[in-house]
Amino acid sequence: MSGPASTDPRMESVSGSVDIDKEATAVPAKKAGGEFLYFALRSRKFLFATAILLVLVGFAIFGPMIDTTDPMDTNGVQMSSPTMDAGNWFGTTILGEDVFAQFVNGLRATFFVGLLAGALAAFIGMAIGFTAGYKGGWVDEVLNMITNVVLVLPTLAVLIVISSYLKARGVLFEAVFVGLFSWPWVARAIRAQTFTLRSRDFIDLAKLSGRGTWKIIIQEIAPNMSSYLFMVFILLFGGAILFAASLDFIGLGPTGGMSLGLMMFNSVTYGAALTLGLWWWFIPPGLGIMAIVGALYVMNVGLDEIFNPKLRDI
Amino acid sequence: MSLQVSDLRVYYRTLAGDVKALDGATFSIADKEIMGLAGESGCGKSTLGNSLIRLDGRMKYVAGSVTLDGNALPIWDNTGMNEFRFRDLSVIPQYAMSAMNPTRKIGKMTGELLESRGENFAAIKPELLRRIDLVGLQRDVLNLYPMELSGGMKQRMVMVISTLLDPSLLIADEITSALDVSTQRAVAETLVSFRDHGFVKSMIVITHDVSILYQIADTILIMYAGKLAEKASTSAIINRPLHPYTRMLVSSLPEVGVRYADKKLSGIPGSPPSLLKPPTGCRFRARCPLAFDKCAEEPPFVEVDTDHWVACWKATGTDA
Amino acid sequence: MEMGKSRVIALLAVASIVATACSSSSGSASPAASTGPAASAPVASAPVASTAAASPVPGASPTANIDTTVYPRAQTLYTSGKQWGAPSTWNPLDPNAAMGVVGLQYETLFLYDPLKDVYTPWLAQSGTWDSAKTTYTIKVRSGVKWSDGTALTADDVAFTIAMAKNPVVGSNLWTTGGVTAADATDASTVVVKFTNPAYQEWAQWIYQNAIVPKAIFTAQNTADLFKFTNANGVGTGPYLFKRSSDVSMVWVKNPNWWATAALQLNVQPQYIVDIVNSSNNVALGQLIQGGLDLDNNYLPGIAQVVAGGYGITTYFAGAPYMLPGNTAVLVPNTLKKPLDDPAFRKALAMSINVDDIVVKDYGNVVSKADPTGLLPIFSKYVDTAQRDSLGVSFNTAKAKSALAAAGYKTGADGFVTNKDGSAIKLNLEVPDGWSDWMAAENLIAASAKLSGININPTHPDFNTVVADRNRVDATTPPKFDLIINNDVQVGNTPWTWYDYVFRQPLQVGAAENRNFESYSNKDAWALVQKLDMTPIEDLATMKTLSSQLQKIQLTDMPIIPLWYNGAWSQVNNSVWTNWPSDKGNQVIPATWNGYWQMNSILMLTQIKAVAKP
Amino acid sequence: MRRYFGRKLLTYSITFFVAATIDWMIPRFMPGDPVASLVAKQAGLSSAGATALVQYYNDLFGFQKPIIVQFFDFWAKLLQGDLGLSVYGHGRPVVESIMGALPFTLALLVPAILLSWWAGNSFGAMAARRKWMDNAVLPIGYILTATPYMWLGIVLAFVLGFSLRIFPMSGGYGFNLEPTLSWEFFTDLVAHWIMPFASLFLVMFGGWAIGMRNMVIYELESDYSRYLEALGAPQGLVRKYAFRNAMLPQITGLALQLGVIIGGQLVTEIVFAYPGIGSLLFNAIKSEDYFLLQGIFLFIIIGTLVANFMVDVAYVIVDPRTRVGMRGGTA
Repeated sequence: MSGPASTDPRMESVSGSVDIDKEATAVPAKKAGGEFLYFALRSRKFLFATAILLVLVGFAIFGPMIDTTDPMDTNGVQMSSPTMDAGNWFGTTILGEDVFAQFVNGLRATFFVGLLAGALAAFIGMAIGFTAGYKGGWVDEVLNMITNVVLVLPTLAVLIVISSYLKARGVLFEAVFVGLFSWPWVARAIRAQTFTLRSRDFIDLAKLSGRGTWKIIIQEIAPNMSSYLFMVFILLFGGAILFAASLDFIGLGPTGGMSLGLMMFNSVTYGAALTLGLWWWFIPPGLGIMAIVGALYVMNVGLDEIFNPKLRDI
Repeated sequence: MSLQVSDLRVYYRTLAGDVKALDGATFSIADKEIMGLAGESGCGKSTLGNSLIRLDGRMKYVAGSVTLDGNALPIWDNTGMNEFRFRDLSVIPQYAMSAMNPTRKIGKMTGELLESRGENFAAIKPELLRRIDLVGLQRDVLNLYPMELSGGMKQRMVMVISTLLDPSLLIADEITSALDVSTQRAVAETLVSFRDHGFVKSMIVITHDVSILYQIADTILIMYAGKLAEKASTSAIINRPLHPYTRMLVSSLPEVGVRYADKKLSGIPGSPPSLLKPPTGCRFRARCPLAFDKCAEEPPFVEVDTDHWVACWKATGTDA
Repeated sequence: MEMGKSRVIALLAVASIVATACSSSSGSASPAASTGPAASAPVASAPVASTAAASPVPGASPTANIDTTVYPRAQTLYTSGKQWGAPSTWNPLDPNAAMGVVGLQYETLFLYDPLKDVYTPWLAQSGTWDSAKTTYTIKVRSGVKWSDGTALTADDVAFTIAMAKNPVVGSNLWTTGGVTAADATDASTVVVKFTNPAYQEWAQWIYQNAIVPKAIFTAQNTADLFKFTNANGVGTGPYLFKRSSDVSMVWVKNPNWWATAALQLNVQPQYIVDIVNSSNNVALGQLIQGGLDLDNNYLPGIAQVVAGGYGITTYFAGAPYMLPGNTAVLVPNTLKKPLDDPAFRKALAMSINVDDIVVKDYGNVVSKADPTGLLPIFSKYVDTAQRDSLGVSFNTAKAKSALAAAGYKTGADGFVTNKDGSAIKLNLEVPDGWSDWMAAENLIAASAKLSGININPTHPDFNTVVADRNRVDATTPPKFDLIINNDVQVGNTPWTWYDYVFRQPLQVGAAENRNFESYSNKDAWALVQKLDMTPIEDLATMKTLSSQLQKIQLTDMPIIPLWYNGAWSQVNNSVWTNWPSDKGNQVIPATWNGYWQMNSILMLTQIKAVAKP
Repeated sequence: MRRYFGRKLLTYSITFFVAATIDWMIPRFMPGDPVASLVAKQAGLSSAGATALVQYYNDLFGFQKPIIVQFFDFWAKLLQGDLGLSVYGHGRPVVESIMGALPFTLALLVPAILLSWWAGNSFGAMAARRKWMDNAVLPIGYILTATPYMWLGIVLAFVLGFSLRIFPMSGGYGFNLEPTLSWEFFTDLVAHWIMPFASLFLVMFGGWAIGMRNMVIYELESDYSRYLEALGAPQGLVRKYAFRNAMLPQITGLALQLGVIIGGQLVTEIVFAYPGIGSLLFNAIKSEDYFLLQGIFLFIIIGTLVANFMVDVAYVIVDPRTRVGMRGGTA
């Protein structure tokens, strides 16, 4: 098992949304941000996804404040189905743990992992992608090699080795780890994009003006694909969450701490939730992940349509 | 009279609303005429060019008529237009570099295209090869993939393909913009030679590079903010421009080759108005040094001299 | 339309499995297309829905049955719990031998009933000490045949005892055990000579160790003994090896089992299918849906299941549901401050609310341990008066005062500090994923906190726990502060328990499995050895010695007994009934190694098939 | 061409070396000592018995040899296809365990990948063509592709297995059967195979469908499509080109997704206790059988590399541009 890749092959293809044809939409010269907002507020997909995410983020932030029970606390009634009474909205596990408390705390961890891992992967992917694409030559060769190696490296094996040096694996560790293994496809894609930009005359101009590689990358190339980069991050975010969930489910999740993946793992492998019919234990975490990741993907399409006039549906 | 366009209005639908990119164009092109179509980015020249051949997804036909050699073109009807395309009017697109399917050999693709139009490829092939020679390409380009050709070669290939069925009208959209100066020349001359060989009857050459039009255009049509500003013979436009915008455009003409994309119009302060909600009256008013109260009314596009049309109160006289 | 295509591929795929599965399956699986029975079975419900409809008549000769490819549900017993990972060896001398190798296939001289403390002659007709108690004479039962048809002789027994000399076997019979000779004096008599016999361990040996056929094992009696996996071996027991795969193993009834004639014992199941453990979920699913008759895993929430009307029962109808199987103890590292101080250890013992663990963590499927730590079966060795006076129980107040009295002052954070004022923070380690213990350690920490003892519950990987637990050498203290351990199983003698607690000298390295707390007490160890050297009939001496050892244990508190882990066992009554229970047949319903010969084998003769064929 | 594959092979061999070395470290760089853990799991051993067992295992696994020697032994054995002995299997050859599990894994994985890829692409292409289908495929696709593999499995097992009892909830085939070439065994296999296959298939299907749909839309927007339309080419031709080109990134996608797919395979097998590599891995992790883990990972590594290579080859076959690149044409 290796890092997650984009579910959206477009992100691999060079077409992307770099070429916005100005002629087509002679929108009055607004600021990019303003324009973004302008269309964002008119994209049903984007708004829908954002709404869902906001709700879940709300749960993750305020949930633990509302329900302060320790998700591992076994003091509750065992295997009680959901009721209206406070602290039992989602029922309890086989050990009497509060499923709601586990869910909201799990959401936190899940978002945390997604964000951190996504950001880390995006960063590495960009660094490598830009350098490879811009420098080309042997630098490109080497970086390409590294990318391919990481792409097929058995992530689990590495995880087991690394975790063996740690007394316990935390959520932070998981996030960093997932991030470290999710970037290869990004690097590839960005390399390709950079390739196409590298030859444009405004880059030559920048070169002539004697600016340094990184200055050019940051000031000229990156802005030209800012929208694309943002979408890449969104996809990484979702991918990381799914990846982390799988790790949890194989039993390599954080030791201690709670996550949606762990909830599923516990409910099935330890709690026998299926055969005891404790659906309220394993349904919420899966739905949660599905909602988050689904929303992220839909948001990605929305953004695509926002950034790329060719796709704006009327 | 090869092409007649009257009061053509084509808007862009965007989430923001309709962009009135082409807001009432009336002009005509004679047989053998090569008409240059010039203006700043976003003035609607490409919209005009495209609308004649194919309205893409976000273009909306609003009003006006187009007749080519006497037949009215149903430009609002994508499928209805098909029978005219390629045979009667054709295009060399802005994106000629990427106009050919990257995963098909050029010959195969051309063949499939022709067959799909009910032409007999075998019958046409000799002529195809002759024209390939003419534009100075190797005959075996037909066995190559587009990526194996240089930019200039691709462009010439596209020119050959587009004109293969001897269309009456050819629309060449910004075909020189991506090229270096010397190639621009070559391409321009090729266009003329196409007309002289009778591959095409008449031509619309869309560019923001007026200088290139010197060499090839018989007449020049200047557009501004979705409206026609002035149309006249090339010499007239250069030597006796009437519209203040044309004057500035011409006066600020740089030496051949440099493109407006690179440098702002030095002479003209300000930028074109939004075509979402264009101002009433003359759309150039805001930037016009000669603007006066009359300009609050929209100036008509009238023939002030033989084959010299202009839309400006100053030129037509306030009493008109 | 893609479904059509998928079906094709599905079939291809499946076909490939069949091919490999067949080729890989060991044992006497015959490719002969089976006749009738299961053809009618609904696909979906296998193995749930029984194919009993047309099953071979009972007593049909095994040769007839060997060819079946479907085990008739009504005649098949499905078990699970012993086997972690695919069965890998059927060598009865290997402690990792597959489920039932010792008990179902190979047998011991005696059976031992831990519930009644009775030895039953099995392969032995009798076993007697001479008056001097230095010579033990075994009369081998006549009429016992190996499954290859040859007779069991005294030679086999003598040879098996002699094999204990092989270091690989890992027995101390010929060293501290005191055996000096073991000879077959005639076809049915073996005379074993001793000097300073360890009676207790010998008594253990005669029911724990399987007799193996000399003819086959002579060649194997080398340093590579364990490399001999002995699949489809030759035994005397009621079952024969049929086949094994990565996920299950099948025993088929031995029609010529000696006990049928000799003792009128008849094992009921024609087949025993033992399923390799996977997740609790799968196990419980199979049990509830009737795919599993006897499960020997710890299944959380089993109390609710028993109440849930699934037809699942346990040994006791109510709490504690299970017979006690071993004692879970809190092991302090007595080489570290402050755990080197008996007073502190006592206070620690007082600070732990075990009842809380029993109820909240285990839902009453376990019970609180006796302060002596001895399993209920050894209750006769408990000096109750002494226990009640010396033994401690959960009492926060007493714990606090005890700490104060011992000179442990409470620091600013409310936790007691070392006498030198340094902070106390004890790491309690249990293996990650052992959920019931992880819950337990949290409860322990919580209740110790009330008494001002700072315990930090952690759960690293199992390997780390073992690494922290084991001594590198006799002097350097091991890394851990506190661990939970439950290594001592049900057996015939309290000696095992005291050997576990007081073992001297301290073992080191990977082989360490006694006295994890590193508690050194010469007197105690002397008593333990004395107990080992006490004949099992001499109950009085055994009691006195135990009492003395209990005194030391209760005063010095080298380890802290917590609760009795159950001999986990839950059964489904839909196919087989008359399972062991406190009301009925009182044997431990367990399939683990070592339990079959503790009378569990009798369970197979007692259960009744529901569907009369 | 040779240069291209030469480079690929180089990458793969480097990867293999790195991965295999990391893999080799697993059992040896664990905290503590696998043998100790193994003995620790043997409750009720006499102390003499424990000592003997330790001795035996140490000889068996060769932990006493110097580390570097162990490393070379590892490679020597590996090249002979020997993946060592399973600690938890008490010296059972790892290869044996893997070979027992492999057919089950392949029987799930191969059909699931191929069918979902095929079905996903066809549906995605259709969706890009018809609005009403798009409205159906898009949301379904996104829901499916956002679903964690194990969760879909859990839900299927709960509904179809536990509640409705249509399919068996776990295992590869009924324990009441012996693997023989008989009809009932065969049908039983299928019954056990359906649900895990379905959960793999569905999730992947969603991904491919979405991907294809988006790709086709992009291709239909692309310059060459616009040019064809400007020259009045019928929709048939335009689509033909668009689909063909849209397929290419889907092939690369296959390679990039492989890691995720394998992950999905593992968790799915765990949910259904399907006796494939995944369950084997899970048990190996639970029981800290690092030699088995090592073997399984080596297997996954090799599998991934082979699959990647096959994708490379496939890509060269379908995308002329790569061939041109190899011909050294002006790119």
